Amino acid sequence: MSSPRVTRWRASPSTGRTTSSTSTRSRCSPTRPIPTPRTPSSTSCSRTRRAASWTGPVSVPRSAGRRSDRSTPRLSPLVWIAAGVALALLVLPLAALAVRAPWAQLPELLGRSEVVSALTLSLGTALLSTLIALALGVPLALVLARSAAWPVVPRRVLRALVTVPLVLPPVVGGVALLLLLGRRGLLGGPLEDAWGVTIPFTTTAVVIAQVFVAMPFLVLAVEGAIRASDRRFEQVAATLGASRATVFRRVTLPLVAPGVSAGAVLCFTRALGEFGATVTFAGSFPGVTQTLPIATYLELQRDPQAAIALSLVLMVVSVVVLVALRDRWVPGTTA
Amino acid sequence: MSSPRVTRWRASPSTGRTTSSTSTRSRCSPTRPIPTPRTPSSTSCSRTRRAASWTGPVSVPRSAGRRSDRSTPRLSPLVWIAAGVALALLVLPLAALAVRAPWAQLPELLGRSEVVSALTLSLGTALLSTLIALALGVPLALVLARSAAWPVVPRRVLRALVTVPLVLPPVVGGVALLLLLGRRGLLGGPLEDAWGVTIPFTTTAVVIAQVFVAMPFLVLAVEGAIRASDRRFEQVAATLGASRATVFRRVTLPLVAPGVSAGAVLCFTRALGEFGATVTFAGSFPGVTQTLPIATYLELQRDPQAAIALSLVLMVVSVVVLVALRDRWVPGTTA
Amino acid sequence: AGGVDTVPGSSSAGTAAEEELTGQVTVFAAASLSDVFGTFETRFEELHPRVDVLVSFAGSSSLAEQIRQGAPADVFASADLATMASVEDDGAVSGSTAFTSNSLELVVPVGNPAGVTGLADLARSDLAIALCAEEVPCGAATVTLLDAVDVEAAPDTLEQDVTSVLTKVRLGEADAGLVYRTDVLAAGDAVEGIAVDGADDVVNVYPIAVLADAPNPDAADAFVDFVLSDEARGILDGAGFGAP
Amino acid sequence: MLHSGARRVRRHGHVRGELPRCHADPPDRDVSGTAAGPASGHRSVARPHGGVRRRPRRAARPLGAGDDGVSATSGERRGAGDLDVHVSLRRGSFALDAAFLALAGRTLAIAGPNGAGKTTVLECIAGVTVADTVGVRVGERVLDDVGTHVPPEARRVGMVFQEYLLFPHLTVLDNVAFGPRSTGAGRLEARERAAEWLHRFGLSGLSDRRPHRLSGGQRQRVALARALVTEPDVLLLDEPLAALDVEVRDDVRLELADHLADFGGATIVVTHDAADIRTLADDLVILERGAVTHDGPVAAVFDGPTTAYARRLVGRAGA
Amino acid sequence: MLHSGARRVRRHGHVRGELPRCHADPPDRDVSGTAAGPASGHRSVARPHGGVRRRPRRAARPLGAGDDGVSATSGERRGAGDLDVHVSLRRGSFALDAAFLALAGRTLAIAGPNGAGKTTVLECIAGVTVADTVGVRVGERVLDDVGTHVPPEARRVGMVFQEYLLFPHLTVLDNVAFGPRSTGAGRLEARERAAEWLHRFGLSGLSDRRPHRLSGGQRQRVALARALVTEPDVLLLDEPLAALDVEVRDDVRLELADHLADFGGATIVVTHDAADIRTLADDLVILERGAVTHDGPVAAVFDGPTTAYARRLVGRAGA
Ligand SMILES: Nc1ncnc2c1ncn2[C@@H]1O[C@H](COP(=O)(O)OP(=O)(O)OP(=O)(O)O)[C@@H](O)[C@H]1O
Ligand SMILES: Nc1ncnc2c1ncn2[C@@H]1O[C@H](COP(=O)(O)OP(=O)(O)OP(=O)(O)O)[C@@H](O)[C@H]1O
Ligand code: MOO
Ligand SMILES: [Mg+2]
Ligand SMILES: [Mg+2]
Repeated sequence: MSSPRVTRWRASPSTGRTTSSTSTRSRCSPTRPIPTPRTPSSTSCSRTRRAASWTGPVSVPRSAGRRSDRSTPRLSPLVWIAAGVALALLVLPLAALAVRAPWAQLPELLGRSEVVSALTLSLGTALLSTLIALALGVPLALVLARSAAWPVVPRRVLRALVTVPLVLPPVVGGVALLLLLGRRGLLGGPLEDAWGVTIPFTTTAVVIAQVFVAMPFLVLAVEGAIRASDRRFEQVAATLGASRATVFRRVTLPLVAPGVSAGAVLCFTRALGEFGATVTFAGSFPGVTQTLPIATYLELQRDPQAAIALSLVLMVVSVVVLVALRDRWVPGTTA
Repeated sequence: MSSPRVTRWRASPSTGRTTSSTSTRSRCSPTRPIPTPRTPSSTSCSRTRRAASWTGPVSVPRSAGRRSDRSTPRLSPLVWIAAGVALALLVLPLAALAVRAPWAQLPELLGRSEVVSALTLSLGTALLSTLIALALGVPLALVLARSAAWPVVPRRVLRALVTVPLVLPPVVGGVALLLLLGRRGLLGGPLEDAWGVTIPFTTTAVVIAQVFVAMPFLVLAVEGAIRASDRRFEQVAATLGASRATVFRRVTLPLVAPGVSAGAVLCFTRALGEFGATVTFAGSFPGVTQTLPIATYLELQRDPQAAIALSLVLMVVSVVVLVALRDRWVPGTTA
Repeated sequence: AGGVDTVPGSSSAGTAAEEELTGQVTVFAAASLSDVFGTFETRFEELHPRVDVLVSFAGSSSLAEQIRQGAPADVFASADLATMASVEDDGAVSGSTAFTSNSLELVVPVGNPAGVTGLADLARSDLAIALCAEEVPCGAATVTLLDAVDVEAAPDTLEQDVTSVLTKVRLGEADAGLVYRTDVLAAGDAVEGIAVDGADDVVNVYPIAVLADAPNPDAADAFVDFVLSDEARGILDGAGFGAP
Repeated sequence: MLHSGARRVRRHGHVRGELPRCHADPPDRDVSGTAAGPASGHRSVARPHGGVRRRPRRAARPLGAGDDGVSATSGERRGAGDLDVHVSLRRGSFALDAAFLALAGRTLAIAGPNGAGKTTVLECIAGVTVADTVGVRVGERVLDDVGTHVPPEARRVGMVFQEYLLFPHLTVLDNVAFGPRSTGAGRLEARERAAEWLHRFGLSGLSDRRPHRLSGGQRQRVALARALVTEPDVLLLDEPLAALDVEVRDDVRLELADHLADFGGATIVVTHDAADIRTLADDLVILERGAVTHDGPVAAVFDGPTTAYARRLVGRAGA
Repeated sequence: MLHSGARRVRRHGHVRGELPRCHADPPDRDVSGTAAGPASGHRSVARPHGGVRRRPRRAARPLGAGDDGVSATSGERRGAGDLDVHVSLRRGSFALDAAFLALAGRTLAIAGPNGAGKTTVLECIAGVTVADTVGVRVGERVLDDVGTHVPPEARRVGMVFQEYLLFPHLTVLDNVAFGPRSTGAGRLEARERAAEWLHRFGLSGLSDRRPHRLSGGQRQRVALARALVTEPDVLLLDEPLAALDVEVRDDVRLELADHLADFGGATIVVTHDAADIRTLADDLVILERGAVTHDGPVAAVFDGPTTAYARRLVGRAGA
């Protein structure tokens, strides 16, 4: 029923050619006279004529669908330049390291049982620490992000306190952990007296040290993401009958997934590279507390080339883990 | 003109008392008979009557305005518990440190010129590093966040590469910087040959080391925030005639301000606490390259108590800086 | 600082008792000892198959702090007397034994590009000089040595440990540095060592001790005995360590 | 719309009409405060429409904490689902002070100028805006009072927000299934119920889309479906049809009217559209600058509008 | 709306009306392709309305890259501001293929069912959706063609988005001042111009608010003001009045019509409301399932609607 109308209009250029200014119909019709036929001006109202004057968009190619969906990235050249410099600063040193690294030594190194056990320990503890940091840190981030209703001073001080472990030289952080959880520590003493539990120099201590050092990264990243997110979706979820836990799990978290993902990556990598606090609080017992960074540090005293090779192993492993895990953590937001 | 109508309805309970089921008017009117006058049921349609049955909400107290504006925080107890544990884990070790610290020694320590110069150097370089990281890292984050159109492999590898400096043991990071920018480094060699410029052992080297180590934190945090933000606002800005730079400055950045702020805090604190890469790449010379973490580490070997006091100084200074700066960076988002 | 027993083999450990040694010995050793103590561990476990030696390497002061905080260690081997003394002051150790020593040597990059010949070159301001910081053991030794030969050094950096100094020299960033002889030996061809006069007069002594709260005192005693034995002496000599 | 709109309503008038609706359920409520039959069941049978998709709604969901289940003595149920609201708060220079009653089984329209406080009132009822000076009750159940605040998730008050607020990370189907899932339904059942509502609103083909890939009108219908599928005790619709095209608008309006006829709880519809009011609502509250300036049956307002706004609304400004 | 709506339009008809508008500017365009006067100036004088706030729009802004400034030989300006659109793209199962012409100085309404592609077309014209198969021209200026894509900020095409998309971090005043600021105005001048538009839409009191503290209708008016203040060459309005209350809607519609009468460029209004079409538009395109099913002067559609949708739109469904 619609085609006749379209056809009628398609045929209308001829009626549009009238020069009479009194014709209301042609006045209000979008068709107008064509002065010079070959000029690609827009004065023709005929769809066919117009389509001919456009070189391209006549039919709908199947492949165009996907391309048309997204809009241009449109980043200014300045942004690209700055990003390039930043990337060079981060990547070139690694390239230099890779150029000078004793690649031939790698197979031998990777065959050593201490290296393998250190690598396993590092990956295991870093993953565990990240999971713990997620379980504890995301709620903390939530509380901090939603602290807008609190008085100003406690709110700011609380936020600043969370960042303090970032500032401490890691070795001092390790000392602080010893002072708290060591056998003579504020909590560690009573803990040992009551249950005979000692924490330092165990794999548990490695995890605690890593959580202490790495969790603030996660908390701050997630807090930033939560503060930037729209709270109204949570209200909607509540009106739909979702409990607080459901709202958190199915609305809050997915909405800040990119932030949580970024925070988890920060946390994981920081835990993987952690050295000072671990060696101070947990010691460096092969297989128990000697993580790969500690092994690297010790190797640096003995055989710097081997140490560089070990760092490369750490690098490659972390890149592989990140590339493999990342897009799985955030199914929707990364394409 | 509206008051008569209201008054009319206010007076309506009496007309509503009819029990005739055939009265269309009362059928459709929200007024209904009141069975037992003192029962606080909702059957009365009279505003005055209803107001009386409610204990509270009769008048509008001036002070209620501010309170009514916000909705309940509504965090589940589980969240509070987890957040509490997280906070305890982060803050208690610091408390233990503070308890055991030789507070009496502090004034003497703060009087020492090396300490003062180390503190000044630390703050200055960390701030400078943060500014540089902002200038370079935010564009990099933007490029990474907008890389959705790229092929999958380079995109993921690029992202992972940015995180690698986080994984490297800082000392190895320092070695990598030496291999690149040292006198015999890939770039440093030509640099010295051409212009006689050497970077190691200078304050510049301190800043470079800090940027190298701390910028990835900023990049990842900001990238997460940008990916979580709504791109349509940028499109609107463009239709309003804003250039790319303007869109970036006045729309993109403010919208991800919480993320940028979180990233800057991460970056600043990480730079402030940086030790391994700095000492390896820049060395440690009082007043030039010896930052407070390095001074603390050295003091730890001689006088652990004094070292703890120095860490406390670092902590307090960073808390003060953060509390003072933070809300200024992000004027709108933190109340 | 506490009294140091310089007589080797003073511990009383009967051969009969050694047969029954079991369990785990936890040894805290200075990071600069990691090479030799690695060998010690292997050898000791060969001698006492039912004993498991665990060695934790870290900076001496870090280990000392761990011990002060009640770390469940049996043996502590420090890189200098002062650190051991701080542990003794705390009551965690009653009496230690010096088991070896180390002395300083000039180190220069391969080919000695700056033409360094002796300690006097450390005063040249046109050179990049890396030294240990005064706060750490090797730095204390450096200060003593330079005072002894009356050289006013012009360092560009004061490093937190020997390894850092060595790294800078190895990569050619520093034209010269002062490190332990053992480190020069361990670095092999990567650097060149230049022996200096008077270095042997300024030695850094390494003490070892069984901790007062040692969970496995018998095995700990046996390990210390091993460290003080002639076999261990040979291993230490091979790594460049000097007599106690 | 316009003269055409008038036609449409008249057409609807033939089909379901306003007057029949007002007269249609005489036996309950009005006989006396104590002699009404089982409220919703009785009433919905009496309604002329909704026969096709009617469901035993109330039987599945007990009404309130105080009176669960349909008691044998039907007199007990009087006013059980009525919504009694008193909102009185300040937001900067804007002061809101409104009280009204929305009867169970009936639809109350709220109209009024922009910024009059309509959305604010709904948000208070839904519990997402909190103030000490808000009183909300459903039957005997106090949702808000001084010192009392039932959180939104425990209110069984459904709301369609003016800006839709579809969850951007969920598909259309999962958006609609969110409510049932949250209130205990299994994944399969929730999806089934969601699919049914999507079908009713002509959205079946869009189930797997994310909201950002929908048109404005499609979004609004999803928001409507999402609120309706939860089968709440009270239904709040904030301009639920504003983005719909003329055809769909009529269809959705009918669908909605049909559903509301079945619905035993109180419904509030905020709208600027007189056609919506006539088709959907029984009663009308006009809110102006935070105050109720009109409250009564729809017919009364259309018969004799008293304020300038009301006259504008019913179209007598020029008359 | 409804019968009331019809009254309202008739009232408007008295004031500015559709017919007078169509007849009102005979001298330009139609005389011949080469003999029109300086397009906008001439036309706006001829329009019955907008005398109060008229501004020398075109003089301040040269039209296109090809023909800047008002040339002495007025014949050069023929069709200079006309918007020529050909959109043809695919989004999953949805295929859009539409072409039409929006004349400078006139307002084209686009109506059509939900999901017909109205918003998509506008986004293509604004340049925020990109496809190789989109062609857009304003006069001689090619904005989109194969291999050509002028970025949105260089198009001078203003758009009111269906979801408003007010900048959440800026106050109402700064939201509206954003455009002028971005196109070179000083802070003071930009704010002044913004304040003027806020005043026109009755929003003066809200200047310092952030958008989240506005009601839905207030937001929509701010979005409208934000787009209008930039004085673009082409104006795209996506359901710009949907959230407005009856009173404000009439006022804003008048204000808008007033402005559009002055406006020398092409305007496209997407709306579901026949009253909007009659009051604001000269021409009407009906888009259904991605295709243009009707294109012509408004009066023609109302005289003889051809598709089911068009009949529904003009209210003859029941007739
Ligand atoms: N957070 C806030 N702070 C201060 N004032 C607010 C806030 N939110 C809303 N307001 C004001 O409260 C008044 C009521 O807003 P509300 O959204 O309830 O209006 P409404 O009746 O729904 O209007 P509309 O028809 O435009 O949707 C408005 O004048 C608005 O500007
Ligand atoms: N990103 C996308 N991917 C796939 N389909 C899309 C996408 N965005 C929109 N669509 C579909 O394209 C069609 C046109 O959408 P558009 O928003 O242009 O409709 P509209 O005419 O503006 O409708 P409304 O009146 O509801 O606003 C719709 O069917 C919609 O579902
Ligand atoms: O214990 Mo150290 O590593 O020689 O300072
Ligand atoms: Mg509203
Ligand atoms: Mg649309």
